[in-house]
Order: sequence, then structure tokens, then C-alpha cells
Amino acid sequence: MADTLHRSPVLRHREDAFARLPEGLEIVAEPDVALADLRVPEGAVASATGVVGVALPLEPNTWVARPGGQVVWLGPDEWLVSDADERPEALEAALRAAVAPHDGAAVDVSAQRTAVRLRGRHARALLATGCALDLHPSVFGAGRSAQTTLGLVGVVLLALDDRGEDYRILVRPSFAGYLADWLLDAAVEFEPPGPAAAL
Amino acid sequence: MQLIRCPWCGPREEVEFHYGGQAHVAYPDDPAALTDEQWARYVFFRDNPKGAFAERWSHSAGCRRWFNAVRDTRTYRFLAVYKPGEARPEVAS
Amino acid sequence: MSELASGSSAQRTPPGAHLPEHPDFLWRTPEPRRTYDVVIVGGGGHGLATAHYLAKNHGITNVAVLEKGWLAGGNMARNTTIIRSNYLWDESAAIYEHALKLWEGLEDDLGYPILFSQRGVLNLAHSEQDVRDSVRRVEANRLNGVDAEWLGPDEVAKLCPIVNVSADIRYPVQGATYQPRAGIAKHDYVAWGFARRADAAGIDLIQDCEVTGFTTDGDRVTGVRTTRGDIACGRVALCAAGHTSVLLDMLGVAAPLQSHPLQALVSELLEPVHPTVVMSNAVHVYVSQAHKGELVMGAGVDSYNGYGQRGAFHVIERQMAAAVELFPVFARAHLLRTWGGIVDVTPDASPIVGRTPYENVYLNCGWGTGGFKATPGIGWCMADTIAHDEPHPHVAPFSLDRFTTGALVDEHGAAAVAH
Amino acid sequence: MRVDGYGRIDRSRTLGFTFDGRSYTGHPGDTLASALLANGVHRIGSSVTLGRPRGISAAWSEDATGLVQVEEPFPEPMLLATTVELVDGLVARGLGGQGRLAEVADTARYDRMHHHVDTLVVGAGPAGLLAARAAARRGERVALLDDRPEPGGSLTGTERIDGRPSREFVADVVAELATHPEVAHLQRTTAFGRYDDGFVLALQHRTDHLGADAPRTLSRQRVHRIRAGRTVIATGAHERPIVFADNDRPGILLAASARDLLHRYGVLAGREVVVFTGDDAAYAAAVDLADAGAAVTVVEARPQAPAHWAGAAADRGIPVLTGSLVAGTEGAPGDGRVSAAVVTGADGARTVLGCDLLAVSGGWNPTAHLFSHVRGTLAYDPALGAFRPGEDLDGVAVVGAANGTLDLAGCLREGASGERPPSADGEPERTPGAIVWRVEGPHDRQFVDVQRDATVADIARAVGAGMRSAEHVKRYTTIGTAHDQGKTSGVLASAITAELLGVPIEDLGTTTFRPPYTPVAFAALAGRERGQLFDPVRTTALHAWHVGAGAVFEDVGQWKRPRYYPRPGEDMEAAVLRECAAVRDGVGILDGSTLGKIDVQGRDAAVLLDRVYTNMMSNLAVGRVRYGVMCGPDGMVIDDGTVLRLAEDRFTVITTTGGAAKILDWLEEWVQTEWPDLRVHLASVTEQWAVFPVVGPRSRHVISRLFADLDVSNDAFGFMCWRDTELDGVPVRVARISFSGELAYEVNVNAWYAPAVWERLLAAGEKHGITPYGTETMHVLRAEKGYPIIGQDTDGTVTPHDLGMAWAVSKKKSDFIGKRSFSRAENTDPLRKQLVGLLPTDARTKIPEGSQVVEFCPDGALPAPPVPMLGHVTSSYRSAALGRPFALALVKGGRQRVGDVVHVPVGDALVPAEITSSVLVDPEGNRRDG
Ligand SMILES: Cc1cc2nc3c(=O)[nH]c(=O)nc-3n(C[C@H](O)[C@H](O)[C@H](O)COP(=O)(O)OP(=O)(O)OC[C@H]3O[C@@H](n4cnc5c(N)ncnc54)[C@H](O)[C@@H]3O)c2cc1C
Ligand SMILES: NC(=O)c1ccc[n+]([C@@H]2O[C@H](COP(=O)([O-])OP(=O)(O)OC[C@H]3O[C@@H](n4cnc5c(N)ncnc54)[C@H](O)[C@@H]3O)[C@@H](O)[C@H]2O)c1
Ligand SMILES: Cc1cc2nc3c(=O)[nH]c(=O)nc-3n(C[C@H](O)[C@H](O)[C@H](O)COP(=O)(O)O)c2cc1C
Ligand SMILES: [Zn+2]
Repeated sequence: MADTLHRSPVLRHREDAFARLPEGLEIVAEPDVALADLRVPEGAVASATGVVGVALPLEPNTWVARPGGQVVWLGPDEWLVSDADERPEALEAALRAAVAPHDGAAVDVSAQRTAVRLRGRHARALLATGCALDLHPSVFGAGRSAQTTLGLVGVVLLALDDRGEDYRILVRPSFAGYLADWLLDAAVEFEPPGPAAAL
Repeated sequence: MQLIRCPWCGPREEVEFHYGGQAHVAYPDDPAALTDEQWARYVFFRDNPKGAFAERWSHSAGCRRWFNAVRDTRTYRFLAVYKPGEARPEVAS
Repeated sequence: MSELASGSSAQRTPPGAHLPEHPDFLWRTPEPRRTYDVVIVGGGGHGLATAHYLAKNHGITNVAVLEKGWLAGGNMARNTTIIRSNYLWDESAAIYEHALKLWEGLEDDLGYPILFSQRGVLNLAHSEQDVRDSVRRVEANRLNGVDAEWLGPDEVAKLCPIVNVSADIRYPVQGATYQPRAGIAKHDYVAWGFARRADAAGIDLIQDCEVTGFTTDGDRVTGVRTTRGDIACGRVALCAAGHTSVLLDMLGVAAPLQSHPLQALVSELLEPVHPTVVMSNAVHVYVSQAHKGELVMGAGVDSYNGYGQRGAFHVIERQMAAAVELFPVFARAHLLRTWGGIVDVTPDASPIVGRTPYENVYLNCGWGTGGFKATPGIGWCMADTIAHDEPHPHVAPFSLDRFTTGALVDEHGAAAVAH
Repeated sequence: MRVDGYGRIDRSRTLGFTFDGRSYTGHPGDTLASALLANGVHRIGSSVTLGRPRGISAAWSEDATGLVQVEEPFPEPMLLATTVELVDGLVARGLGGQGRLAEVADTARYDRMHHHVDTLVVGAGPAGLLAARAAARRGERVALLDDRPEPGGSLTGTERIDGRPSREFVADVVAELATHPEVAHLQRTTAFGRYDDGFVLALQHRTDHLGADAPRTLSRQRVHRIRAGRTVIATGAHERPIVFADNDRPGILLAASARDLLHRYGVLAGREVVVFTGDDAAYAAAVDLADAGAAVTVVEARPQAPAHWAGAAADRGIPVLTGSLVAGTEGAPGDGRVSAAVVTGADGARTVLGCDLLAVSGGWNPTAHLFSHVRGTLAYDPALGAFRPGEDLDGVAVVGAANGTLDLAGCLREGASGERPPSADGEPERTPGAIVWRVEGPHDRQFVDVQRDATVADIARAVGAGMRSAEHVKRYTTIGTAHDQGKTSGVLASAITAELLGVPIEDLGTTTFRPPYTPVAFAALAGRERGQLFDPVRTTALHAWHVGAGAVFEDVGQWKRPRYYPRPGEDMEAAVLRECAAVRDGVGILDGSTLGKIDVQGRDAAVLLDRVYTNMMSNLAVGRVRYGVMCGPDGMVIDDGTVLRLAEDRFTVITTTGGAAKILDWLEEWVQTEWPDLRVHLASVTEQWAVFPVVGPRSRHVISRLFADLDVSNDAFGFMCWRDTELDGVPVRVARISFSGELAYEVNVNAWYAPAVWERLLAAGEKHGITPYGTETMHVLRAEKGYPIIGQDTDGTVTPHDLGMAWAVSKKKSDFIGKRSFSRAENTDPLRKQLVGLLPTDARTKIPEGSQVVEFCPDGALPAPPVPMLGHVTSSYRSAALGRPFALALVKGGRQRVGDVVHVPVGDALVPAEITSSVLVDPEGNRRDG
């Protein structure tokens, strides 16, 4: 690993503001991890299982856990594989070796997206101020995901629990500062004295 | 604002999509063999019916897949949504 | 505040009081005759202006204007009425400047108060590339004899003090092109002025009369089928804007047109705040304050083809965000009404005018989001084209066959200013 | 006047407010209108064109006349006094037709909220409440919206439902709804627009009624964006006025509104009341007003009063003049308030009835706005004398008065949607109304649209002028175009037009209902997309460094890119000349991370690239780089950039910054829709790779110092090659690509490490004077070499040949996108505009970009317009390398004209300039290898 070449988290300048969020809301910029965009044609999805460690989820708008990370369905032949333990280039290489013979592809996209964790009892209401998806836990509970827009920003949204209180938001790093500002601005609503119950 | 059914992701807001105009306009097999007029037809001319229209959409802010739809341009209603490569379904508007 | 204490706020001239009265007579409601020398399909601004100039310039009055709904109820009733001639390319500048010159004398010509107000139009630039494109257009305009200036942000603020020219907005105003002779007019009055003169000249304006087909003989059209019966005719002019494709389909003629919803909106009546017309492409706004006091604003084109005369609300919302961004004082103005028209868009954002494969059918379409300003000019040229059976020089560059030769008049590339 | 024992206001507390400069008091629960009426203020403003006095004509949003300007807490134009909730310290004034905008920016917050429900119910009257309850009991997700501060709709509290006062019924239903976790019940929330697929927009007023207590953290107004499986429209009906002479005075109210004012606010709007009606509902008003102490007379248009109501009137000594009409009014001097009603009796005799309140009811117009927003058609109902929903729409139900059902029992039944409806106890049966739209009289004093001062005379003139459609009459008279959008006048206008034309009203129809139902502030629609949130700001991983280095930024699309890095005392010109010189003489470094990058992978990757680039890509060797151009089918250049071949089956395509998303979409479109058989996959890696071009004769030293493993000799690492290396174990890709003509290395690294690698490069270059440079310097350097910027030197009308890039257009390939267009007549014209250099002959003048090029004018002056133009200046800079300004231009037949002197008009001057090759610095290309 690159021990001496330091990494600079994309949202390091927003951390103080995140720390001051009102009760019921928590935003954490997550450490960057290896990410690979995986393409496997229909019929060859099994070729990736060995490297990924789990079967690729075939149901749209879902994610599953894998050793060291997650696999997120992005499209009918496309997944996002994350790995907190692996070097990005190694993840790409392993996946590519597995799927290229089957006309698949794998690309290191570890710096192409950064993750923000949004938690708390207001989390769902906050998202609903800018996300048009139905986030009701009966529809968008743990294991669900979506590529969609939040405010004016494209995101991959993952539901991590069944209560609408824990989400991971993947965003392009170039948009992350804007998205953070947007989230912080949305959070003002929940500062005391806030509404009795947000809709 | 329409609620458009992506064949993969399901119903999503219109703003997640990108409109691609008329569907089933194939790139000519041999452009060099075409007259200027035939080539102009391919490049610039598209149908513009008042009523059912087969058109292409891309779920650009979602799964990034293109698909086809038949939509009524009078009511804006989607009559059918189908995957690329599939034939245009028979639907009444 | 003290003078208001009397309870009367009517000391000022009431906002509508200076508006002119309409004439007591506008047009007849004739029964369609069975035959005309010229049938104009479409009673919008273009059709009515064509009728007027056929009579006035060429003495051709055995003419019917066939309108499927109520006269000038299409885009003419719906547009934001911006009039300017500062187009980039020579061909466009020529036709729009021809129109602008006619606008300048139109009130007298029509004997109708059309509220033509040459209050100037500003096109804002927000990026280095906007600046380049703007200067390019200004310089081209000047060489074409079209009044045009490039203004810095301070000068923009002088002309329209409510524009936010501060440097710390998301897309600061870097300057603007300015055409002082540009402005607005009252759309309905313009249409009615043309209609009244055409009617007075003996031309039949026939409403609720939809053209549903054509009768043909070889390369000639012999008549039109309508919801009010068949009408024979010598020549046909298609002035149907967003519905042109529907008519051309009946004739089996193809044209590169796509019909899209385009929305506009107004606020309630407000005391004068906005003395000119401001358009911005990057921060999508175009706005003026009409004579009664309402802010008139156009929104973006809805992405998909549509004949519904209505659009989606997110387009309006984005429009409002842009308006408040550029004009912070608009924050508590109220949206009063929204509506939509059907604009016929071409690949090069220029109109299609001239001949069709039928020797006696003339085409006038593709004005997209910007044909109101052309109304007198295109009416004049269409009349001339019909009378002489030869495209008027101002419309010749806009022929249908330019898409075959590649001689496009691409008005969105560089100038990228619609309306 | 306030009467005791009535109203749901909180009389224990007093609020102070100012209207037209005078101070008054009211109570919590009041509206500005009710408080003014309670204080005896009847004249609110004056009419728009005639300046006639105007008062309050209804109790809620259908009021056509009571328009005020709020001045404090914050200026807001044109609000209805009837919908402004009273707060302490409110300052308002009456209007004369136009509102006034604030001069300062509004700092209140506005936001949006998305909802998804099975059933949306609009209107919390009896029908809506029951519809919501039924849906909630079915276990559905429900939203119930109502625009008034409290639920209950037009229930006054006098009705009895299931044996109890109606307010208790309302409270019960509301309480039950509150027990359902999936029911959202919002008051003060107006559904203002209905769109496709069950999409309804609603505006919630969240804080104004809280006055000074309003938390600044909350949005003042919120736009709810609701997707509903089913929409129940339970919006009630608007009472319809009757047109008669001088029907526009203060003190003339809709009858149910007068009653509403009494029951809601305890306000008796007059002591001497004439009720003019042809409809049963007005008797309830007459009776209640009489019970509250008013002297009431009913003028009944029908020959007979309905039996039940005749009895109730008789009980209270209310005279009922049957077969009578109010034909006109008289007004008081001063505030112009109505002082008498002129009544024509059944026998034709005229009576003048003194009154200070004229309560009118011409029947009811179903509030069908939302129904028709998506073009639901309305049908004329002769029994109602109005239009009501006339077709079944998928996913829409219309219930209660909105559906034309006027009796409470009927509203309860329709609302209950199949459940057993509660009973409407003691409700008298409705008898057929008389449809009276207008009473004969002087046309020019009979107001149809009271707000627009439009009269029957105006309609008559329109009809006389030849107008035959409701739409024309609207535009000729302006009826229905004011703030109230014809809520109460629309049907009257149609009816009177029909009458004057002698056609049935159903043939005429109504004008179109359009969103919004009631006006909505622009800022509410802008939501939080204001200021710096107006549009996303995109920044690179180095943004903080750039800010620290004092960069001046340029907006490139959504990106913020450093344009130059001024040192103290430097303006842009000085900074750019310094940066340029540093690159040409030493070494510079640029943050090029915004360039678009696309990973193209798969067996057919090369096939795809051959189809989309004008030149050949399949024969590019692994380890090498090639420049390429992409065109649209019309043959015009859409983007350019370099391509790196990473492997047999893998490329990286570099696009322009602005083209990144567009080109990826473009390629995807071809791959997915046209060539699905190609085995190729595309992925954006724009943000994966930070890119730092290290440029200049000394760049080799910097690169070799930092990447000791890399053999940077020309032989080992030639121009247009790329090599992989690493830095502290982190993979780094270095490519020898030059956009300046200088020796250059583009360093690519995972953006995680961008700041670290940038710092290392700076450190490695320190002793060579490494100079960070911005986009402006980059542009100058590339222009000196004649490299075009797509979008600056092109405008969508330029082919590769026009750019002098015929060399990049393959002759071997049988086809690629755009190829066929090159042979069209227009594209083979030798007089097409071509990219050339332009040197002002005085070697001093920097020609403004965008300037037009014209033929040399021998007499030093332009001919009269139109002056033929040869082309325009696309790029123009001062060159440190040339020691003079220079420009690039697109000029007709330009390449044949090298050496010609042309003129460029700049202001009033003509600047002579010589046409040159577009390559001005190092045309031999000697510098690229250092
Ligand atoms: C929201 C909006 C804003 C705009 N803003 C501007 C602006 O600011 N400046 C500007 O210059 N331009 C603007 N435009 C464009 C401008 O309105 C149009 O380009 C122009 O009005 C088109 O010409 P027209 O007036 O003849 O069209 P229309 O008024 O649309 O006339 C066409 C007529 O043909 C009739 N018709 C169609 N089919 C048939 C048939 N089969 N039989 C009989 N009749 C038929 C239609 O009913 C219609 O009345 C705007 C347009 C819209 C919609
Ligand atoms: N006696 C009569 O002749 C007569 C005539 C008409 C109505 N009524 C009575 O009126 C009542 C009608 O009941 P109902 O439930 O149909 O209607 P309602 O008038 O009681 O309730 C409708 C509610 O919807 C609200 N509303 C309207 N448009 C809205 C919008 N766009 N967004 C949010 N809220 C909106 C209104 O302000 C009102 O609160 C019954 O009690 C009926 O008997 C009686
Ligand atoms: C320049 C202009 C100004 C307008 N001003 C108003 C206005 O003040 N009030 C109003 O209600 N409508 C106004 N309208 C809109 C019309 O009422 C109407 O919506 C438009 O003509 C489209 O017709 P439709 O909505 O009936 O389809 C205006 C329209 C235009 C083009
Ligand atoms: Zn999708």
C-alpha cells in the first residue's frame, strides 16, 4: 500500500460542519475504498462469482454484501464492486481477468465516486427534500439501491437499514462539495426548534 | 412531469431521462451508396406524428440504458415501453 | 406612507388606463366559399400577415385564411413577444431586420395600436465563450446594418438595475449584447390588426375550419378538404407552425421538423421594475414586463415531441430558480398562470420557407421558438413568393433543400439565442 | 362588526396591525380581511383601470377584489386580504391594481418535499375528509391537503352530522387520521397544479402565520411534489356572483362568504342585509345573519321561495321578495360601500332597499381546476348553470361540491367512497335553483370581471367586433386574466357571451384552466436552488490548493478551473505572459483533471473507435497515443482529444472538459442502439484520474527526478507514447502528449493521491522554477501552435478539413460517422471558412475575440452595410513567444489567402491584419522532444 503518498479525503473541508449537525442527523464522509465498475454480459454472470465472492445481484435496484464490501446493481449488465481491503488496481485486475474472456469488462473507478453516510431519524425526510424516489422503508429498505438524482446531483443511493435512518450516498468527487453543502443546507430545517414531525 | 417506466429500473421521474427522438431509424448500411438526398433524410429528417410515436429514451441519470417507447404526442402518455432490439408493440392510443 | 393613509391608492394613473381601446369592428364571420385563388392554412400571425400583404402589396384578395380553432390561438396567443433582429448569420439578419423595419411602421400600416415598444433587448453573457459569441454576433450585426452593442456588467446594470451583476453569483454576468431597437409588442393586437386589414380587403378569415386533407392532380394541389367542406384553390400556403408536419404528412412531403411544447408564464401586475427585455441562455431566463405590469417569462423547451399545448412543471421550476438568481427582487413575485405552445423546431434552428414538391404549395414553418418577431417580415415575403411564384430573396436561403446540400443557416451553434 | 358568541378566533389575545397607515387590532385566527371588516374597514383598494372602490367580495381564495400589498414583515405584492392570516405587527395597504416588489433580496428559506401516496385527497371538507379516512382505513398511504388554516371546508359548524355538531365530526375524522402513521394531513397547503401520472404540486405556507415566532430555520413555504396512485379532488365549489349594475361596490359579498365570516371569525359584515339569490344556499346565510342580529331581506329570483326556507325566514321575520331581482345598487360617499339595492319586483316595480351588505348567490361553480389541468374536459350542467367534470379520468375521482354535488348528504356519500356515509341530519332538501347570470341594466356598469374592470359592455363590444369564441372575448376584454384567474367571473363571461351571441353556453365552453390554481411566489418554486446552490459547482481534487495559491477561476460548464495565478500586482495579462514564458522557457504545470476520460474495453473496442473517429484507431499500437477528431453525422466536428491504447482490447479516450458527458452519452447511444453486437463496454473514468501536464523544455528533469524508474529519454519514451510507473507504490501513468508544442509529460494518477502527487511534482520542479499555469495560458500556448479548441474555434459548422486536419480524416476507412457528409456540395466548396492565423500588421493591437474579418478596405473606411464578412476571430492573445498579439480566425477560403491583408473592424477603427498559417510558434515541431 501507498504508505507515504498521503491521500486527501474529498470532503475533508466539510468535516467540521458535519460535526455540528442537529440531533437526529449524522453525516460522515466515509474512507475511500477500492471500487470497480464491472460489466458482465447476460449468461456469463457466474464468471465473476469467484472473484466477487457472492453471486452478482440480478434484481434491479439492489445491493448485496460481499467480503470486504458490497456489490451494487447499476444496470442490466453492470455492477459496482467495492472492496475495503484490496488495492484498486488489484481489484480491477482480478475482475478483469475473470470476466474479459466472457466479453465482460472491469474498470477501476475507486476515485470516480466517494461515499457519504447519512444517518439519523431525520435522514429519510432530509433525502425527500431532494430525491424523487419513494424512500418508504417498505419500498426502499435495506438492500435496495438506486442511481438517481439528489438535488441536482447524480448519486447512487443505498439503503442500509429498514427504518429509513441509514443511507450511503455515492457521488462523483467533483460534485461532493456541492452535495455536502446541499445536505448541510437541508439539515437547517432540523435544527431546534424543528418541526414536531417531518413528513 | 411524467413518470417513465425504465424497462430495468421501473418507474422514475422524467428528469432522470434523456429524450432520443424517433426510434427504429437505422444507420444506413452503406452511406457512400446514398444520394445526397437520401443521406439528408437519414441525418435530418424524422417523423413528427400527432398521435402514437415510437421513440427512444435513455435512462441517463439511472442505469444509462437506452430503450424504446410508444407515446401519444397529444396526451404525452406512454403506451408501451420496450427494450432495444424488440419490435414496436401494437398499441392503441 | 402618509399619503396612503387616506385609504386611496388610486392617485397614480391606473395601470391599465393608458392601454388603447380595440376597434369596434375586427372581422366578419363568413361562410367559406367553394373556391379561392389562394388558401392560407393557419390563421396565426404568419398566415394573417401573409393575407394582409397579399392584398396590400399585390392586390390579391380572393383569399381564404383557414384556421382550425380561433384566429391567432396557436403560438401567436402564447409567445413572449420578443422582437429583435440581431441574428448572427447574414441570411437571418436580412429577414429579421426586414421584419423589424416593418414593425417600426406597422402601427400606422395597420391602423391598430399594437403597443410596439422598442425598449431594447439585452442578451446576457455568463462565460468567456458567451462573451466571444456575443461579440461575434454584435460585430456581425453592425456589418449587416443591425443596431447592436456590447455592454459591460455596469452598463447592463444601468439599463436594467434589477439584474444581479454582482461577481459572486453562480454564473456572474460578464456583459451583454444590446439591441436598442428591439423590444416587445402586444401579440393579440398584432394578430387582430392584420386580421382586420385582411378582412377589410375582402379576404375571408374562416375559423373552426380544420384542413384535413388535400386534393391533388399530379404535382398540383387542387383543393383542401376541411371540417367545413372541400375548398378548391389555385395556390396554397402552409402557415401552420407546430402542426406543419401533420399537414405535410397528408401531402406525403417530408420536412425535418419536430414539434415540442414550449411554456411561458406571467406574474401578477406589478409596478414597473423592469424597463427592458433581458434574455440569458446560460441561466435560462427571458423576461420582460408587459404594458399592464405583468412579468412575462419564457421557459425552456420540453424535451420530447408534443402537441398538447402544455409542458412539465420542472421546466417552470428551473425557470423560476433562474429568474430569482438573476433578479433577486423577483423572489416574492407570484406565478399567476403558465401555458404552453407547440413550436416546430428544425435541425439548424432556422425556418423552412419556400417551395415544396407540389408546384403550387408554399411552405412556411420551422420558426421554432422565435417566429413572432418575423411576423410582418415573413408575411411580406410569403405574399411576394406566392404572387410571383418565386421565393423572395430574403427567404431563398431557407429552402427545404438546404438540408440536402448542407447549406444550413445554423443559428444555434454560435449565437445560441432562441426566441 | 364583531358579534359575540360567533367565530373560532381567540378573543383572549389581541394582535396589532396597520392598514393603509392606520392602526387596528384583531385576534389570533383572524385573516387580514376579517380583522378589517371587524374594524369597519370595507374599502380595501381601488380598481385597476377605473379607480373604483373595491372591497372584500368573498371569504377565501375566490375573492376577486380584496387585494393588498404586505409591507411588513417583508414586502409581498398582491395578496388576498382573505388569505393573509393576521399576525402581530403586520403592515399592509390596499392596492390599485399593481403590486410592488421588495427592493432587497428575500432571505426566507423555501424548499421542496417529495411524497408517494396511494391516495391523495385535495380538500378537507366533508367529502375530502371521508375520502381520506376511507383510504386510511384501507391501509393506504394517504395525503390529505387543504388550503385553509383548519380542516372542515365549508362546514360552518351549524350542520349536524351523525347527530352531532359538524365540527365534532371534523375533529373525530382528523383525530382518526392522526392515528394512521401513513397519513399525511397538511393544512395551509394548496394543490396548485396537477400533471401527468398522478403528479400534483402543492404549496404549504409554513411560517407566516407564526409571525415573529416563526423559526428562521424552517422554510417559509414548501412545495410538496406528490406522486399519487389515485387523486381525489374534493375541492368544493365557488359561489357564483350575479351581474347587475354597480355590482362592484365594497359591501357586496357572496352569500356563503358572508356566512363564513360570521361563523369563522365572528364578523357580521353588515347590519342591514339584502340577500339576492336564486339558490337555496343563500337562505342559510340570511337566517344566520339574522340570528346574529342583522336586519335581513331576501330578494328571491324564483317565483316562489323553497318551502323550508320560506318558513325559516318567516320565523325570523325576514321578508322574502319573490320573483324579484337586484338590478342595481347605490353607494355611500367616502368608502363607496353599498348603501342600497335597487330591486325590480315581480310586477316590474322598482324598490330601493337600504342596506350595508348585499349578499349574492347565483349558484355554484364546481372547483374543477385540478381536474382540467391535464386537459380533463368539463361539461355544462344546466341544473347547476355551470361546468363540471365531464369525463372519467384514470386515477382521478371528483367528489362533493367539486363534482357538482351540493347537498351535504350527497357530499358525505361521495366522500365515503363506498363506506356507509354519516347522516346529514336535518338538512333541508335542495330545490332547483334559478340560473341567473345577469340582470338587465346598463351594460357599462355591469361588472363581469370586477378585478379587471370588465363589464357586459366590453363583452358586447367584443361580440360586435366579430368575436365568436370565449377565448377571443377573454383576450379582447381581459376577463379572467387577473389575479383570481376568473374563479368567479369565468362562467359568467361565457354565459353572457353566449347570451349576446344567441348560442347555447355549452357550445361556447369555458376558457382554459391553467396552473397554478392560486398564485405561487417565484422563490417558492426556486426552492433551495438559489445562490451557490443554484447549480452544482464541480471542483477537482486540487481545488483547495488552487484557492490557496490565489487562482482566479473560470466557469467551464459546471467546473471551476483556475484561469491564471496572479502574483501580487499582476493583472491577467501580466500573469499569463509570465506563465506562458515559464512554460516555453522552463517548465509549467497544469491541473488538467477535468478532461473527460472514457475507458473503452472489449474485443471490439478498436472497431468502435474506428467508426466514431475520423481517423484510424485500430492500428494504434499498445503503449501509444493518437490524436483524433469525432464528427456528427453531418460531418461537423463535435469533439477532439487523444486516445491511449492500453491493451489489444482496451483504450482510454480523452475528451474535452465540456465534451466529457456528451461524448460518453454519444458513444453509448451508438453502442446500445445501433451496434449492440459490438463486444465493447464504456465507463467514465474522468474523475478516476487526476491529470497534470508537466510542460516545457525542463519537464524531463522534473519527471525523471520524481519517477526514477522511468526512462524518459526520447528513444525509450517517445512522443505520443505512454508508460506506467509508480510513486511510493502508487501506480502512475505518464503520457507524452503535448498541447503546447513543448516537450510535455502528462502525469495521471488515481485522484485519491492528486494533492500529494501535485506537491511532489512542484517539489521536484522547484529548482527549475516550475510554474503552475491556468486555462488562459493553456489556451495561448495551444493557439500559438494552431491547435483548435472545440467550441471556441469551432461552432458546430466546422469540419476537420476546415480546421486543416484533413490528415486526421482517414481515406482508408470505408465509413465513419460523418464521412458521407464530407462529399455534399456545401462541404467541398473551396470558399468554406478555414482556420488560419491572423497577425495584426501593427504588431501591437490585440484583436478582440469574436471580431469579424472583412476584405481590406483600400480607402480606410467600411462600405455601407451590409458589408460582406469573410469570417471571424475565434481566439486572440498576446504571445510571449512571438512578442506580439496574434489571433486565430475562421476565414472564407483562408488557406489560399495566406499573406493577404484583411481588415478587422474594432470599435470605429479598422485593424489591418495578415492572414497566416495557423501555426505560429515552432512550425517545424522542433520543440516537442525538448
Ligand atoms: C411559449 C412561447 C414563447 C415564444 N416566444 C417568442 C418570442 O419571444 N419571440 C418570438 O419571436 N417568437 C416566440 N415564439 C415563437 C412564435 O410564437 C412562433 O414562431 C410564431 O407564432 C409562429 O407563427 P404563427 O404565429 O403563424 O403560428 P401560430 O400562431 O401557431 O399559427 C398556426 C396556426 O395554424 C393553425 N392550424 C394548424 N393546423 C391547421 C389545420 N390543419 N387547419 C387549419 N389551421 C391549422 C393553428 O391552429 C394555428 O392557429 C414563442 C412561442 C411560444 C410557444
Ligand atoms: N347548500 C348548498 O347549496 C351548498 C352549495 C355548495 C356547497 N355546499 C356545502 O359545501 C360542502 C361541500 O363539501 P366538499 O367537501 O365538497 O367541499 P368543501 O367546500 O367543504 O371543502 C373543500 C375544501 O377544499 C379546499 N380547497 C379547494 N381547492 C383546494 C386546493 N386546490 N388545494 C387545497 N385545498 C383546496 C377548500 O378551501 C375547502 O377547504 C358541503 O357541506 C355542501 O353541503 C352547500
Ligand atoms: C405576452 C402575454 C401576456 C399574458 N398576460 C397574461 C395575464 O396578464 N394574465 C393571464 O391570465 N394570462 C396572460 N397571458 C396568458 C393567456 O391567458 C393564455 O394563457 C395564453 O394566451 C395561452 O392560452 P391558453 O392558456 O388558453 O391555452 C399572457 C400571454 C401572453 C402571450
Ligand atoms: Zn434504468
